[in-house]
Amino acid sequence: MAAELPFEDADLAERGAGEPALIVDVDGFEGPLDLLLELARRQKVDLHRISVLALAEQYLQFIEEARRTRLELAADYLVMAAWLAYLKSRLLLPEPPRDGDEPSASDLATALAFRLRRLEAIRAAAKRLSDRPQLGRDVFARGRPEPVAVLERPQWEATLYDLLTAYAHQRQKQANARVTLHKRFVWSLIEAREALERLVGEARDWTALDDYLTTYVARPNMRRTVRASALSATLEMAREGILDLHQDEPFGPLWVRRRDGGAAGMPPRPSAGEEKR
Amino acid sequence: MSATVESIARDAQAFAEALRIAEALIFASREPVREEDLAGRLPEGTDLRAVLARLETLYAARGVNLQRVAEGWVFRTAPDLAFVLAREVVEPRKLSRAALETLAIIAYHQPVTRAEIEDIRGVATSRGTLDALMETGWVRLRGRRRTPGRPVTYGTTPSFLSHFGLEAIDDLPGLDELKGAGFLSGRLPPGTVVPLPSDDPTLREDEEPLEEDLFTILEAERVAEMGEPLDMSDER
Amino acid sequence: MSATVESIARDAQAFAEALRIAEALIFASREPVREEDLAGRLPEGTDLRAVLARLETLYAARGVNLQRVAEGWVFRTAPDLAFVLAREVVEPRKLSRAALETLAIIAYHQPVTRAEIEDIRGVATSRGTLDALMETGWVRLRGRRRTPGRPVTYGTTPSFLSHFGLEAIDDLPGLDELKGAGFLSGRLPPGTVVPLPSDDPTLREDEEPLEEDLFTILEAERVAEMGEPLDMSDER
Repeated sequence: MAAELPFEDADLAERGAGEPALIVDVDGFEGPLDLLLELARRQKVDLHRISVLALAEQYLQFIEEARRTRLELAADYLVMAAWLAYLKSRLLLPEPPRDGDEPSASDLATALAFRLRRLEAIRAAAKRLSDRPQLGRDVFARGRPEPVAVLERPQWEATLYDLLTAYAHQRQKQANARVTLHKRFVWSLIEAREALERLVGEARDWTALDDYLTTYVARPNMRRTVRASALSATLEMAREGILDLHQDEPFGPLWVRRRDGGAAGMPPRPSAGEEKR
Repeated sequence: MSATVESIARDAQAFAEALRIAEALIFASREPVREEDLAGRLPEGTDLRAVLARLETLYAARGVNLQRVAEGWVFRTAPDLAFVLAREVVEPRKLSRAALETLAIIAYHQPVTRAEIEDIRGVATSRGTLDALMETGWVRLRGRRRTPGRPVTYGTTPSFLSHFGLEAIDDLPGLDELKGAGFLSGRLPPGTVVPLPSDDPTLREDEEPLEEDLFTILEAERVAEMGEPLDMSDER
Repeated sequence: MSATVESIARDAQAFAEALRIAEALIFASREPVREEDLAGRLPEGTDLRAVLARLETLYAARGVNLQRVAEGWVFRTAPDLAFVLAREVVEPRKLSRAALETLAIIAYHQPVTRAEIEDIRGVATSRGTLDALMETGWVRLRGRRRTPGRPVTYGTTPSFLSHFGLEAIDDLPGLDELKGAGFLSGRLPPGTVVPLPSDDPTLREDEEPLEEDLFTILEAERVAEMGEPLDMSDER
């Protein structure tokens, strides 16, 4: 890109790979504005003082020639040709009285010249940009960067909740691991039998076994062993013919009475609420 | 406040140490080092500006220069030594003239839409040109212009600045001339408002964010280029 | 052959240029640069040895040094600046359950010996667990228990309190509070006691000071761990 007017000949070669040429090239020009700019340059005058009329004529002439030798032109070029033909006719005719907002022919010519100058300016800027020292082309970065070493500083995470859970877990485990056997209070079968013999001796009628037991047993924690032993004792005593046993339903109250030829009959129906455990 | 001889000597030593640290930090890194990061590593109370200015001077005539680019400070080989070093590297892919021109328009006119690029160049921009630019990582989609059709706006990235050794977007060469001639004002007649290019990532008043992901946008742009959306049944 | 003033100046300039080139080449190279490669890039007739020696001197006191390694020459950041190039990353780490339990026991039962901790936990405490706890800075060695073997006693530090948001060690919940908050179930044997902890730094009656330095103590503890008499081999 060192040449002053690089696009005239070397342009096609510069098209980047992988960039499809969608534009129909007219002698390597990139669009009508590019062509116009080149034509303007050939006027060899400052772009501020180009003759737009002369430029329009040159453009139309160029297009005519191109159409004679080529099959087709990109539509852009034709649109521009039509517009320039219109502009040319407007510029040649005396300026009609201004009507409304429509721009005058000279406004249009100025606008075209402006666009050409702007394109040229941006091209110059592009060149200056690409002339700058570029990284990896003209200047180079550190080839062997030294990575920043990462030192890990652990930050311990633990919450009070974690701490207390851990402690409680430990203490609980410790407590569970140390099994203490309580001294068990057991009402022996013999005790039970003695007690029952004493109690039932007075009961000539059906009496619920539990009634005996609850009146006899004061301490609640003894109830289970008393009940178990008492049941065994009553069964034994029933076998020996000392007691009659009766139960209405599974888990129902157990009725007992002394068997000494007393009045036969069924025990009373338990009333509601009675014997609820 | 009278500084004793010792305290002067101490200051000088602290400054020399700060130089060494800054030098090591920037030297070791391939990427520009941000001033905040430097400040964080230098001893408390160091005059970072002075340290960097001194290093810049120290290295100005050397084979390796200290440079300020977009994101921070970086050591780069001196540009005049390109001829010795160039042999070493694979020739980077060259941008076509069209791509370079488009890049320049994006840089000087950003945020800019494709229609505006085409207006300046007077020719349709091929998808390939924009793709090639996006691939360089120097150009990004900024947002959408709040105009009918909500066209995508393009701008440059920090790596654009870094690649071309620019400190900020207003260091673009020839920016003043372009501005003075009214060439940055888009379609407006010269002499009205002269917008300056800005790669400030915050969107302008007339921009709105890109909501979709990049892929969707590029796809949409591609379809727009193709023209009418293809009939689905034709796709297979 | 007498060297004229100009030729001396010319030589000096050529040497300076060779310095710059060598500097840039070594800077930009991915690999250490071999002397043959340098020689090939430097102007004809350059005294490569002299260039490298000069560069080495130039950079000797800087933040970056020129170094000769096996394969060739490289720039490296000065070794004494390693600390600048290191970045500290705080890595959140969780305490193991064993460590947490041990910590809790130390907190509640301090001053406590290792044997006592093990008695409560019912398992041996690995050295690693105590090391990890010492590393947290939450646990310290208090003194020695005045019992046979003079075991070390452990306690907590002020940073333990601040980490767990406790104003004082007796803010640790007691038995009833632990039960109330559901940490402990009701099924505890009667007589379970959660001690009222105290981190008072003054040694207790049954404690005596640690005379030795920490290292010696930790070392001794380590040996103790290894090494109950080996004839207790049936433990394995």
